[in-house]
Amino acid sequence: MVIDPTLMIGVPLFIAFLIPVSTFINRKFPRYLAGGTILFNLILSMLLLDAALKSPVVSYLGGWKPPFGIVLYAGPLGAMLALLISTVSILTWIYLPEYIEGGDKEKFYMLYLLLTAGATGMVLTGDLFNLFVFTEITAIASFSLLAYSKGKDEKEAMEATIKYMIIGSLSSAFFLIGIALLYSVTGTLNMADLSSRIPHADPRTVAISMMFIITGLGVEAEMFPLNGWTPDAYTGASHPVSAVFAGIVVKAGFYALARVIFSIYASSTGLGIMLVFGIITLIIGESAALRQTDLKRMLAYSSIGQMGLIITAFGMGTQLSLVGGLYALLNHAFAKTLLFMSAGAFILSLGTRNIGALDGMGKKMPVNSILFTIGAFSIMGLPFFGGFISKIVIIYASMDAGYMLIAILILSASVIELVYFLRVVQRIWMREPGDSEVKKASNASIISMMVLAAIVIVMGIYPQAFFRILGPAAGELLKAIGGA
Amino acid sequence: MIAEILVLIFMPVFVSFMGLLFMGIQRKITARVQNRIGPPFYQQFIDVMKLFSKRENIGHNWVFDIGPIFAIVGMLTTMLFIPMGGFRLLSMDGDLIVVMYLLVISGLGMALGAGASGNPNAGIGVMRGLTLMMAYEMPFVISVLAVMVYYHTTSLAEIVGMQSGMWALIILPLSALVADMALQAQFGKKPFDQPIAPAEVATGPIVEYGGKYLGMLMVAHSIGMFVEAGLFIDIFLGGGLLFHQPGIIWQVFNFLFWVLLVFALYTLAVLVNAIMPRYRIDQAFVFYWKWPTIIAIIGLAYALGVSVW
Amino acid sequence: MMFYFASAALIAIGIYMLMVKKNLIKMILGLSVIDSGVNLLLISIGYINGKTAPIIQPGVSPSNVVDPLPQALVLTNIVIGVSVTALALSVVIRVYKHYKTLNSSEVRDLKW
Amino acid sequence: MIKRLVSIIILAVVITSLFMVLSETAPFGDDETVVSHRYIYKGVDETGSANLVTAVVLNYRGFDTLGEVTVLFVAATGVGAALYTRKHPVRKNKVEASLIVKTGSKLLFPMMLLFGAYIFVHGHLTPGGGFQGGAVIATAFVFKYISDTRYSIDHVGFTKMESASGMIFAGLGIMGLLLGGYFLLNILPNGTPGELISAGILPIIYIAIGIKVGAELTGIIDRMMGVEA
Amino acid sequence: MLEFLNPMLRPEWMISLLFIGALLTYFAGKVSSALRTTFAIIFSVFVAFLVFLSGSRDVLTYWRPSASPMGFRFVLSINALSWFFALMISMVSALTIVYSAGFGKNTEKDNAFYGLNLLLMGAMLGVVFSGDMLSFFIFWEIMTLASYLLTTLAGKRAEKGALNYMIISTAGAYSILIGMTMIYTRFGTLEFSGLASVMGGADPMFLLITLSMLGIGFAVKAALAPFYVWAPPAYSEAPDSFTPVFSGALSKLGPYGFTLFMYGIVGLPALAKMGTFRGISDFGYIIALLGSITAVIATLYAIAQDDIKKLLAYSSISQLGYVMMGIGIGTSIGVAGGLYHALNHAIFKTTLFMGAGVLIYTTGSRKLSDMGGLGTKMPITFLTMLIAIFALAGIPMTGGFGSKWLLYEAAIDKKFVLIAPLAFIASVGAFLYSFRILQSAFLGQLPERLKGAKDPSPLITIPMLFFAGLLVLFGIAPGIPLGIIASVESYLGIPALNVSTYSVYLGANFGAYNAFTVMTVITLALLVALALFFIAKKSRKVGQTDTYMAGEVPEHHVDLYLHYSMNFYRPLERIFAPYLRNRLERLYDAFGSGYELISEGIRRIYTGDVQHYVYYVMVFLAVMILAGWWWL
Repeated sequence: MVIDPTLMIGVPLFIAFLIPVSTFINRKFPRYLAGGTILFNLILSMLLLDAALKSPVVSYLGGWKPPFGIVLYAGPLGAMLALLISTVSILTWIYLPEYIEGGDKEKFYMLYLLLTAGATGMVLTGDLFNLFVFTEITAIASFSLLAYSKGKDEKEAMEATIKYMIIGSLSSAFFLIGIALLYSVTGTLNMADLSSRIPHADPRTVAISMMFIITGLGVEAEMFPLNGWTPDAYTGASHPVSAVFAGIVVKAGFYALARVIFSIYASSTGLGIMLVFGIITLIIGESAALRQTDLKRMLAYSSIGQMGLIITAFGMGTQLSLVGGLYALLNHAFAKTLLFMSAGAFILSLGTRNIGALDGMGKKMPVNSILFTIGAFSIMGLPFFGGFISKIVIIYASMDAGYMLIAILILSASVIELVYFLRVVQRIWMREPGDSEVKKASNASIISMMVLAAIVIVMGIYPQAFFRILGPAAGELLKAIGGA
Repeated sequence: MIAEILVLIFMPVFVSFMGLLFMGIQRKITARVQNRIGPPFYQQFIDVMKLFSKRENIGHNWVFDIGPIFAIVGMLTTMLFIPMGGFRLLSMDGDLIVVMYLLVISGLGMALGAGASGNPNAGIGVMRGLTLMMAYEMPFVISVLAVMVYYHTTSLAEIVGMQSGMWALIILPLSALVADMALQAQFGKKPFDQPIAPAEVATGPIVEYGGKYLGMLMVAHSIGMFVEAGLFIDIFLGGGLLFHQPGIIWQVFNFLFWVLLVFALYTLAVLVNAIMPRYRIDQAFVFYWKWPTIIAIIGLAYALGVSVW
Repeated sequence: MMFYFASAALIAIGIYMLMVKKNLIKMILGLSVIDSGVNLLLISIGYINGKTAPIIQPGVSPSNVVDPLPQALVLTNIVIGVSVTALALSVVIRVYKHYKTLNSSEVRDLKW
Repeated sequence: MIKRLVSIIILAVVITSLFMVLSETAPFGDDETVVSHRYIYKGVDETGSANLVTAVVLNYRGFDTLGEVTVLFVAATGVGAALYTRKHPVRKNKVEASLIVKTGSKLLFPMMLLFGAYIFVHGHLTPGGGFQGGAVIATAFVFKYISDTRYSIDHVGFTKMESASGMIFAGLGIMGLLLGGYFLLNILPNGTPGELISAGILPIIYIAIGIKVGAELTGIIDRMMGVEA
Repeated sequence: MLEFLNPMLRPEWMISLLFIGALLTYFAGKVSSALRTTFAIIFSVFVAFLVFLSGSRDVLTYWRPSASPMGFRFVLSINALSWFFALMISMVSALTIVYSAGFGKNTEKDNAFYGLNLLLMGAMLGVVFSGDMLSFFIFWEIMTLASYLLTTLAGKRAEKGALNYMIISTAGAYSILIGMTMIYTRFGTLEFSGLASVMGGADPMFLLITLSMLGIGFAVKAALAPFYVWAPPAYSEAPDSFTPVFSGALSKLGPYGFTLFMYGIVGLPALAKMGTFRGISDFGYIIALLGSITAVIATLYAIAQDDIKKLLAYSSISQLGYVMMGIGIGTSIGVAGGLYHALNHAIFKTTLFMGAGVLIYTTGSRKLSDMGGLGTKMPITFLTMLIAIFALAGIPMTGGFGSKWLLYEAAIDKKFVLIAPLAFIASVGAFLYSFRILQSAFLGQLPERLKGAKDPSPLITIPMLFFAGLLVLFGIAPGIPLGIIASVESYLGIPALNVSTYSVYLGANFGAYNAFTVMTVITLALLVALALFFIAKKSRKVGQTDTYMAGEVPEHHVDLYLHYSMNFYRPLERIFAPYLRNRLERLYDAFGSGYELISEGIRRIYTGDVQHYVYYVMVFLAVMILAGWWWL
């Protein structure tokens, strides 16, 4: 069967439409359908990555050559991110059943499948308006998943959803204005075609449209002033949903932003904005996390901080910084998902999100605590874990590009990060546990967490495997900007 | 070579003999100052003989026995490394810093023994002794440093050699003054005899010692007197080298002059001891770390400024 | 020219509603106003003076037909607008059920 | 008060910049761009559908519309998930519709359904298409809701229709891939433009979309009606 | 005859052996505790033996990772300097593992303990053997992580100490990273050998910045003046059997870093270009000054401590101050003194902490005032700690004196009139607080509950005796260690010290110190004293409570007030109290809580009201558009 990126989106949509009917046949059917499709996606993305490493796989929708039809462009970067998305999605799928209570499960699985499909679409598409449509699919799917929580924490979920929706749809409106401006000046919607026409277009319109699009996509990529919704969304969502948020939605949103700035506008002002606001996001994210008492909110701020780090790394615009940024992106996706999952397991058995209740969990839930510690150590950037390699590469890149102040800020931010993570880890391992009995996490969730932990450790010990993919991936992004 | 070894063997005997003699004379002088007759000058010999011939000596444990042994070992070794008058004994193999650290051994021995005796008075005495040691080391080190910096050498023999023309006392008077103040505490004379204050801590560390232990400590103390005074003389008073002609006779004369200087220094300290009351230990500490240190620093600065090269 | 002005005004009104009005439903209405403004903007970009709708009937020649692409985009955007507003309103129903108020400054349990 | 002033100032900045950029660079109604040039001149014979917008919506940029349908589908499911209540929502509409409305709805309901069907069947010929047709059908059902207080749609049937039409659209796409090598390729012959059976799979897709949109919008309205605040 | 070991003498062999050993020990622990302990001992002693055998032959191994973005290769090298430090580290950690095996309590934590110990040993060897800066930094981070995890094993009491340690040492490690990247971006190469030739040419300002950045990282590890805040709580709260390695071996990597970068890579001439003061580089002088100031401050703190581990912690900070003083003074005597003192400190500090561990194990409490009179009951521990304290105080009978003597010679030769007195006062202070341990723990009255105290199992006493023996050996023949140090100095490009087995000849106008004559004189004097002792009658042993109490007879065993060790140096404390009010700790805490306030403010940005978020978005857009408008 030919390896075609469109399959990765077409088949999940087809199955998604099938799911509502399937519940009438058998209660359990939606779960296995969704799981099966994501597995299919995973395998396909692996094949796609191999193919993409040799030469980018392009498929024209409806048979029309660009710029007339929509084109799906699976370069090394796109394929790698598709693989990342399907891996995180399949692992969260395994982790899922224990944490969604009430409601009709088939709707959850449908939304979950569509979220994955939407994110994969965002990552693979080569057409600007198509990118907008897929951003919308992912956004609305994440709205509904966020609103899905039932039971006692429905109140927070609903509040988080309404906030996220208002900011999200405002940002999509700006994104569309940007596209309209671009269309009015260049006349096409295909990304490659756009990047060739923009230099001849009127610079002022291009600049204004870039500002609109950056605002639109910046909300999705958690840049500083635009990430008001993030802490509430992560705290309000149920545990697997916040894991998927950190792992997939934000990553795809950021990729869209990077793709727009790097391959369409190829503008140094865009990079400058990313650099400046990346650093601000990093500092604000880490500092805000320092004073949190709610575990998930702390992880939310930490993910804002980490996204800030990734944005800064991309903002520097050299090949080395991009490789560092991508490595940080991979590491953050896996480690943060692991952290949210293990935090979910803690909160489920403890019943409260308060960090104070975590005392002495090392003895009561040893496996889960070990996994949480691995995730925390990797985010902090301690040796033997992925974060360490990405930190070194980013610091080398920033010093190479002459941004010494940025390097110092990144390092001080990671020291702050070390403080609040170690406070929690030490509370887990070094304190005496209370006497209340604790429900053990189910085997399925432990397996998925272990796989994530294994990936993170492999990223720390054997980084060459990942560098082999990241090198060409960073090269692909830089092609348009003519970077180093 | 044989002469050297003979000198090495007899020197300790001679020094301890003279030490006991001087202590006896000093007791006579203090008595006279306090308008009383005082014991005969050979009293010390009688005491030592009595102590060594005691039939039964009280001891606690093996650490208690090590105390006096270490005291004597420390004093003997230190003595051999100090050039005495003409005789340069072993000072070629160990310089001033070695001597200052060897001095510590006897103090350590006494402290160990006192500690092992289990008597709280001894413990307090040791604490006072050590605090006092830290007190007087500060000015003493700075003044000695001035000399070392001035002559740019740390070897005692060379310092003595370089002073043949002019005594360091004349070149660096301030440092000599401070060193003499420190000497007062090294001898353990009032106003700095807190460690063995009879009234407060019942003669401090040596409260449990009797019989042969006390005898050995007295011998060690007498050698110690010679060592500390000798050190001062070698550094500041040209090592007692009055006559520079070669020949054994002149060497003997020099040595006698050196012994005379020791006696003079010791008398000075005893005279001060006779009239001064005793400081509290923290007063002593503050005393040593205030004025003597400042004077020593001025002396050091002077030495630095005027140093030969 | 007048249409650009109209779409800019619509977007301005929408954003103004969002920034000033406290009530959540009014905010969602503001969002749909912005959406319609954007749609108008898209259409007016595609409009060519003096040309008719892009339906090729026997009487209409391809030369005087308006650019169909923005209209396709608008079609998609309208549906997105509808679905987002529908979902937002249903969430607002649930928010009202819990908070008994729709004032955005009261609906802030998750803060700091 | 300051808040209003500040927001007006911000707005002024944003909108005037937007307006000045637009009026400067894109003079109203200049001639068409390269891409749309091809749609206009070669659109009809390439896709076979007279309505160029439908050609663009379904054929050239069919993928967008597939995404589009998914968005609506997700929204319907989302509303269902958000407003989910254990027991089936029973309607407590107190206001009794007047006689005119009742009889009017009995008469007009089938007409509106027919009109909706007409719109999405002729999607590729006359203006309008799947989405507009579906909306008309939804209004028909709303009309029914208003008139008859106890009426509620048959959920199982609607979900089946929805899924069936969705699967047709996606299925066509996949078949296009299997047979012609490109996703959503127009496998059937274009036929003569203007005819009812023309423009290959476009009418089929539009019919599927029409049914799907009609069912979903009605579903959303039904769930919203069912829930009391 | 050990040729079959030759292939194993390569650095990567030793480090990987230890890392694998760590894993094996951890999992073996799950099976049986005996297996785990034997594994730990075998691995550590074997590698220590390998390190000993490897000698200072220059061995270099290269390894280029396949697809690394920065295109460099990892280098591991054994040279004279790294061999000297590796010897020290492996000896201390191997014997400490043997020592901790002696305690034999088997809890889940022990598996982690032994595993992490081996990992730490491997990481330390890695740091010392690394030939290029990146592997240096990676091993440095692994070492920090392993030591942090080991500190956390001590349970709740170590929580604050471990957190502070991790934060400050990671900050230090990051400043090293910045220093290294500056060098990498300027010179393009990471390998020490390549850098050594190029670094000399760099302009002084660049050198100053890089060296100070690296210096901060090393100063943190060496607990130099402003950065020692983490050391006392970390050393004292860490598990008892880990502290010997923590302060004995781990702290030596600070001085290693300084020596490597100041003399190994930058080299004396380049250092001199940065301005000289009386013949040595300014940079070196500042470090020497800092070292001596740290020595004095830490000594004054140590005198006032009642908790034995805190006292020893402060004492190791002051001794490290000495080492840094030596290394700071760039002359051949100074560096030799510094390195020799590092070796001595590694040995006697490890013995002291081991002894402290035994004391805590037997008496069950860390307070010096709770112990007493154990000298007779635990002779071996008493003897080894006595010798270690002799070395600490620098008494000529042990090796400790040699290094102190060299330091003074160096200071006086260069006429540093500020450093020499400070050093001397610190050494006298050292004697004071070390005697405090002897007095309160071993001498004085034996409390009732400690009647049963006796010497611990041989597994514990053998390492202590080995170290004590080593100290006495160095006392007699300082030539052995100084010989190695001379070869290190010639490797570093500093004029080497000419050393004979028993004495060091420093040059014309220097003093001399012939250890052989000193020792012979001491033994002769000992014979004379013993003879004098045995002439008189034998002494009758009497119980300790039977003491002169000014006539008052003590009732039945009232040991509360008889054992004088509570507030041992009360007068001194009263004098120094106003100056020692932990100003530095309060400064760090103030900085910490200050930042907490800022982050409290930042947290408030997320007010929770949707309208505010819309505002933020609109303001961002407006600012961007204005920027966009002007920019183009």
